[in-house]
Amino acid sequence: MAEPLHALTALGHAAPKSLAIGPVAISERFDVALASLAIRNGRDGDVAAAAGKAGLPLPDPARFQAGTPFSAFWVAPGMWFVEAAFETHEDIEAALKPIFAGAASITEQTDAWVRFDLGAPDLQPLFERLSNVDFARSPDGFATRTVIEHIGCYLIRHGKGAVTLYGPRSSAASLLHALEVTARSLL
Amino acid sequence: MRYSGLRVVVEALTGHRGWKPVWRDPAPQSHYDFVIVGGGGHGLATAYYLAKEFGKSRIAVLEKGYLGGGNVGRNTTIIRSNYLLDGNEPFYEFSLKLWEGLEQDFNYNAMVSQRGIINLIHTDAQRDAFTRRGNAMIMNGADAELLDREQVRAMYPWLNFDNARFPIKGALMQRRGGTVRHDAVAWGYARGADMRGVDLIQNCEVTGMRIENGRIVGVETTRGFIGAGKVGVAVAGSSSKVMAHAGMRLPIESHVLQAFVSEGLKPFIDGVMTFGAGHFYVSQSDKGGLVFGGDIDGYNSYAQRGNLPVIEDVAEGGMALMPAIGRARLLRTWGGIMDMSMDGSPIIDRTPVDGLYFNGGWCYGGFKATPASGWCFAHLLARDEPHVTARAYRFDRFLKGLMIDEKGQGATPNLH
Amino acid sequence: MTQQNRISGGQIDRSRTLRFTFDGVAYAGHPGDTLASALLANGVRLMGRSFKYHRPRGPLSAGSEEPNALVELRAGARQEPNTRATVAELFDGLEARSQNRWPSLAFDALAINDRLNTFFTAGFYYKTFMWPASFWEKVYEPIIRRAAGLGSLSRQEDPDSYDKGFLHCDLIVIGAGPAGLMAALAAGRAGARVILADEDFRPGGRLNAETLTVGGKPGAEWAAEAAAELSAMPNVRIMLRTTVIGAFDHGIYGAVERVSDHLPVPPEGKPRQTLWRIYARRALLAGGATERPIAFENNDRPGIMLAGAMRTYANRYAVRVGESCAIFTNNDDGLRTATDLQAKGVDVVAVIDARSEGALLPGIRHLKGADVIDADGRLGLRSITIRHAGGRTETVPVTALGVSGGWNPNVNIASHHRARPVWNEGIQAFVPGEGGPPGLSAAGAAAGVMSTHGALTSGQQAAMAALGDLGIRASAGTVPDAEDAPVSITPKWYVNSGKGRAWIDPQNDVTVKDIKLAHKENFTSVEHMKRYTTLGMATDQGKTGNVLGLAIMAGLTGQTIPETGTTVYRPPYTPVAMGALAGRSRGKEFKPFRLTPSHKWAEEQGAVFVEVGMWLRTQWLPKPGETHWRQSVDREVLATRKSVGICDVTTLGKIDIQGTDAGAFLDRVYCNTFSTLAVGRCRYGLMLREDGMVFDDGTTARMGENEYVMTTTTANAVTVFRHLEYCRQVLWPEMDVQLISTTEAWAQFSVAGPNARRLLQKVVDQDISDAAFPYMAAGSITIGGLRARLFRISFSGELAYEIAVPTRYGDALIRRLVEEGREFDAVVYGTEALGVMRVEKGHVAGNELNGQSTALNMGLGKMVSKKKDSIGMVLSQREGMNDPDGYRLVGVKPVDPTATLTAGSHFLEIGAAPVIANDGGWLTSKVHSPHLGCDIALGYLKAGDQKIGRRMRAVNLLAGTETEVEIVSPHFFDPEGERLRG
Amino acid sequence: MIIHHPILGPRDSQEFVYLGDASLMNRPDGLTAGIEAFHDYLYNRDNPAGEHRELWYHEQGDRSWLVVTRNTVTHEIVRVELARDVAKAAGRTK
Repeated sequence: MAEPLHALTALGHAAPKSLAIGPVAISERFDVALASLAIRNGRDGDVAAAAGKAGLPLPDPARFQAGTPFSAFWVAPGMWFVEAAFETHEDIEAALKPIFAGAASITEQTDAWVRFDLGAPDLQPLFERLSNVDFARSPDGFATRTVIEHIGCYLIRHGKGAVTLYGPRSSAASLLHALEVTARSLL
Repeated sequence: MRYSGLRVVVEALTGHRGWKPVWRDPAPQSHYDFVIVGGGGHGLATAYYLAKEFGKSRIAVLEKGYLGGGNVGRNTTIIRSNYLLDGNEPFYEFSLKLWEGLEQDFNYNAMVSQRGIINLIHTDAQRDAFTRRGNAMIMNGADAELLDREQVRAMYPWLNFDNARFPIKGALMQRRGGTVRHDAVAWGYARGADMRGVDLIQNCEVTGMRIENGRIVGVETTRGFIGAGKVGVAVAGSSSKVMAHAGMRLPIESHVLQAFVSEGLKPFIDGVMTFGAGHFYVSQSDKGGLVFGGDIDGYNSYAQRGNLPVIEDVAEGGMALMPAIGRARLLRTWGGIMDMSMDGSPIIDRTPVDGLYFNGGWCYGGFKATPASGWCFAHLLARDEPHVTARAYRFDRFLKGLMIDEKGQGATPNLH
Repeated sequence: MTQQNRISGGQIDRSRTLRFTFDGVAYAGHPGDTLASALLANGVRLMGRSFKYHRPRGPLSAGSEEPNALVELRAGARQEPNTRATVAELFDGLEARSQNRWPSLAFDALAINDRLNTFFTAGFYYKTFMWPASFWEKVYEPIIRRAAGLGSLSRQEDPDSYDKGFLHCDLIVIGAGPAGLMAALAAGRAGARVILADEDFRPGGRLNAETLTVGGKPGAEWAAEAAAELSAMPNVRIMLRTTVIGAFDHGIYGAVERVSDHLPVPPEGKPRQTLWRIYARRALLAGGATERPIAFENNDRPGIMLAGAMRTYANRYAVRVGESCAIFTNNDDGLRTATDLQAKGVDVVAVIDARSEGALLPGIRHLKGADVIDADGRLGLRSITIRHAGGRTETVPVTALGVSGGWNPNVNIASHHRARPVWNEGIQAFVPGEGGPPGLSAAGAAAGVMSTHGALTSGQQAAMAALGDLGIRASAGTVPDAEDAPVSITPKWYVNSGKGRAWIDPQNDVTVKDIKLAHKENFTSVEHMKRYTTLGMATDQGKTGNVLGLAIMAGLTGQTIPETGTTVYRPPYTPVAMGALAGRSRGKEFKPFRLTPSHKWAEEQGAVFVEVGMWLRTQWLPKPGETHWRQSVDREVLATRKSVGICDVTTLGKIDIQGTDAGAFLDRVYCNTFSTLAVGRCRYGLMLREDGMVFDDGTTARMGENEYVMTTTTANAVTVFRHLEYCRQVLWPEMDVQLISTTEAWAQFSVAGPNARRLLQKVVDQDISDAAFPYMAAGSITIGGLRARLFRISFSGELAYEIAVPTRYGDALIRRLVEEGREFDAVVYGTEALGVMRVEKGHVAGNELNGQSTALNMGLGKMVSKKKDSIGMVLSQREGMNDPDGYRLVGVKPVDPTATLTAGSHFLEIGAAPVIANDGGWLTSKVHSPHLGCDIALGYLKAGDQKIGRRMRAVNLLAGTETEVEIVSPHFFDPEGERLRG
Repeated sequence: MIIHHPILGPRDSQEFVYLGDASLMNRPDGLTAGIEAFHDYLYNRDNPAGEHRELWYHEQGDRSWLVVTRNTVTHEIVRVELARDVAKAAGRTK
């Protein structure tokens, strides 16, 4: 059997990138596996039951819910993105499919996205320059799709100082550039 | 009264006492041979040519507001005949030829200025498409040239050649393209029509159509019933509203198109330019304002005003193409109602109602078409047969699968 | 130069001196000054020239309504045309130049136009310059264009950056004058989320310009304290230097914050300006009012300005406009200027009061029922001529004249939804009317409430009412004491005094005469008047002049002013820098980049990249010694056909389609059938629009019973996905189908050529022999245990596969393929070679999928199944789309193999003239085929299927070239497809 | 404009893609309806000046297709529904 292939981050490095601009810390996350989970028609009950058994949260619309080993956030009616540790769940699709046994459509999404975790005492000044989300009035655990400098992203607000962004992997560099430039303009 | 440089001098030296009204304000008569609904560019041109070229009389133009108050008074003033498809190019070339003799024809200086239009090329596929188009233009008797990057740079060295997200690779140029002082077009046609006895009736909105056994006999208006032998409707964005009086549904949606003008600036852009990697086109008026526009807002609207996203999108295109305009200021935005058709091309045709004729679906190409639209509509009204250059502009082309779709977008009006 | 016109008091910081130049002359001013106030302090009244007549001009106002004092600010790439000196904050080292004059501001050659003014009346150009026809472009227009315009652009890239942002609030208060401050206080104290925006750099509005007291203290002091209390509230955001430019739908307001315009250059990393999109649940317009002049002969002399502005310069900026001044007014507010100036020790020579009734000002020469009928002093006011009540005229030497014709509420933003303002007889002005932006109300002078106390009260009440709508209770605080004088005004629009010119729109040089001419020529509708005379079309959009113009027209037509009506108010409220509207989307950041998984590797190889939508794709990879792109592309093609080539095809759209109805769903969206496709197999699919035109194409693989993977073209990935969502949600809502894009989740490479299998076999863990993995097979495999996907599909006509791994492994996979491919001399090829091979094979792509073509045009008519319903099936049967002599896809070869072809050339029969009647179609795509050793092309040719073997001409009239060609089958290469099945 | 998404609340219309008249939902069955019916369905519009039911797609959101009832003269939005629900209620099935 051939040698395993080595992985590269969305920014094109062997290791994820972290940087701090004034109070804003931006760190690329490379260790999270992601899959979409969509309920098959009429299988809501089965999916809820299976999820409950597996300890997999299925949060309400526009919400993120943490759990172990699975966390999840809502992306569309009847559809969630499920997170798990990459180390243990690299093939997250294979891990989820047996749980739902045909009641849900499962698709690997891990590498469709670049993930940045942002930290600062208050991220409001940053996000009011990046996105039309009403960040100040959003509750913790708020998860939404939003546009940042023409780039469609998922924004999860863990707290006023902690945000997870998922952006299209191919635009990782452009997205980071937008975050950096804006963070610098606040110095 | 005939206008001329001499007349201006004589009037100047005699205290401008001799100037006469450019048009009368007649009260509507009870019956006309021809009633044109819509006192915009197309309606006024139709009346003018009906009287002048087709020798007709007893003509009225009914305008719900003021003459030239529609899209002819709120556009980006561009004229060109750089179309691709057989159904369009001969018509628009006919229009451009009419523009070229218009001012002498109606004795009014509309400032027809053929300073050239270039459509920028940013990809090889665009070059292929523009080559196809340029050849079609020449075969139709129009002029076209393909410019390379350096030829474009020689014309406009301050375009973004060195730091562009989408590089400029050349351009399709039509030297005979240019701009016209839009209001003057309406006024020139109105004055010319009035001089030939056409009644121009303002503040007269059509509120209904009287149709008896399949034939139109007149229109109900806010100024009473007006009988008519033939009724021609040329109301652009209001097409669906007016034709609904005749029980017709049209292959048309009304959308808002915004346009913009900057503060007056010393000469910056000589001709007309369109950006090929975003929604932005621009020219500079004789007063010095940069006149520019972009895409329609994209939703059905009769509001004659638009929203921020399109304003920003247009500015982004402008800055991407011309980074030197960052400190030029946007002075005014406005919006007009576009009669967006299902294939992006117009309709000049009879209707199922005898004596009722329709002219519309101009999308946002209506201004450049004004002379030919008026001529061809007058031809149809006067002779009951389409003008040779407008034969394809039929209602039934959608049923027959003969769409004239320049952009290849299909039945999605907001994408044309 | 000394600041000889600087007087006592004011809100300027005398402890610091700022140096600046105007037209190269050095002056000094203080923080708190505007360019205009500092120039006036230095005795400079002449600041600009008018547009048409090049008349010498000084400032008319002290605010953003300024039509005259426009300058070019800053130098080099930061040169900024048409900046209003009246709002340009002074900073140390400021450079400004006057504009629209040559050779100098004091002596301007084009002032000759003023001498010839009798010829240059409104619209004269519509009546002349017509003969000979060719002279317009050649002679007249170039002269006009050179003369036109005001300031000039540097023609260099704007070096400053601009930003955008988004804000949310319960209430936005537009204007921080007494009404706005009081409203913000009420709302802020009630805990509402408030934004208070003002275009000025100092809160307070008119309070900064008046000597009035509020709550017993100077108005400016009260304003400062109110602002301080507000800034201490976490729920209130005060935005100074911020102009609300427009009211858009559903409570969205645009605002431009001038972050750095008061500084020499923006601080590192900071934008020059920020465009804010403000989402406001309610809005309050407290934008105050703008004074209007009274028109009289030569009322545009430098030194003549609005009385309120003169008061502003004295009270706020500690500047007297001239040593001796006079006031011309038709209302009490004008009198306030006289008393304030006198209190400041300025010599007030006379107050000319158009009203005959009313009390006289003590200690001032107050002339009742008098008019100013003329003014003298070309470069600066020297004297005015007064016509006394009795008719006697008197010439009085003065260097400054303040004129007040009353105040117009700033109704612009309340009218941005095309609402028409309504006439208020009491204040002789328009106030906001019905039909304005929902959720927006007005208070203070903007609503026609002209007294300070009225403004404070109405501001508080309006805020409480707005919050009431939102269920937020605000308690009525005490309204501080302030003057509450009623408005006393007698309408006066212009002074009729014979032949001279009286200016209404000073920048565009529109005079009373022009209005009269427009009336004479029946341009009497207010819109016709505007367009014919250009009234209100200057950079100030007629903020001071429009009402005069339509009042005068009303007088001529005998209509009332409200009957005459106004023109439409449009955004922006004041002009906005294009840069601010564009924000960061400029240059390379115009649109985001999308990079392929092999981008890093390709960069290392010195690949040439090409923009494909937002993607950057490898176009070709030059090898050392290759000097022309054709060498690289030919090599890539030949090596692939000879052995094996690798290409990154990740950009093709990938859509995961699952659900028990997935197969049936595909049957509806593709014109051919997919439900019958076996698991582990893939098939080429053709997707139509409902109008029967070809929408998109690609291969779709069945990965499991209820699982398909669709591929789309790169260009249509997004629109196809949108279309599929439409079909599943809107058209067939009961279908069990789930969709998710996986375009970026998988790095996908094409491996093509006779040795493709041998190369891949070295890489993958499974047996992929033809028996185990035949043509059109698809499935999951592994690479060193890593999950991967393999599709045996070919775009090139070669034995070919597409192999996919999770994107993070894409870089490693291409390196692996290159490494393992050495023994086969494998090449990596780019989009050019890809294009060559697909044309050689006769596959349609972007240039053929032009949205104007049917399956029949492409020779794929048989793919449209009539046995099932699918999008576009029915309308594809319309007669016009089934013309037997319509366009058909053909191959094209030059008869002379050395001849070149050009895509976009048109087909003509031999000997046929190049006219549209003879047009046979066109060449859609052209490539050079190293395999065939000549240019080849695809084309759409009328009745092309009947013309195979025929000789025609491919004509490119743009280049004046033509090539004799042979019409051949589009399948130049291995038409039987033996190689790809091999 | 602001569209009040039935699930997500107020969202800037810039996040949406506009399609057109909601009557596009009433697609005829291709096996029974002919060219005439499809022609009227695809090409002809009421295009009213006033209330208009129209389809918007939340592309930069949850990918829901919505039926928005909006006044084309004032732009006032009076109702927003999930297109899928409307389609089901209208009896559209597989």
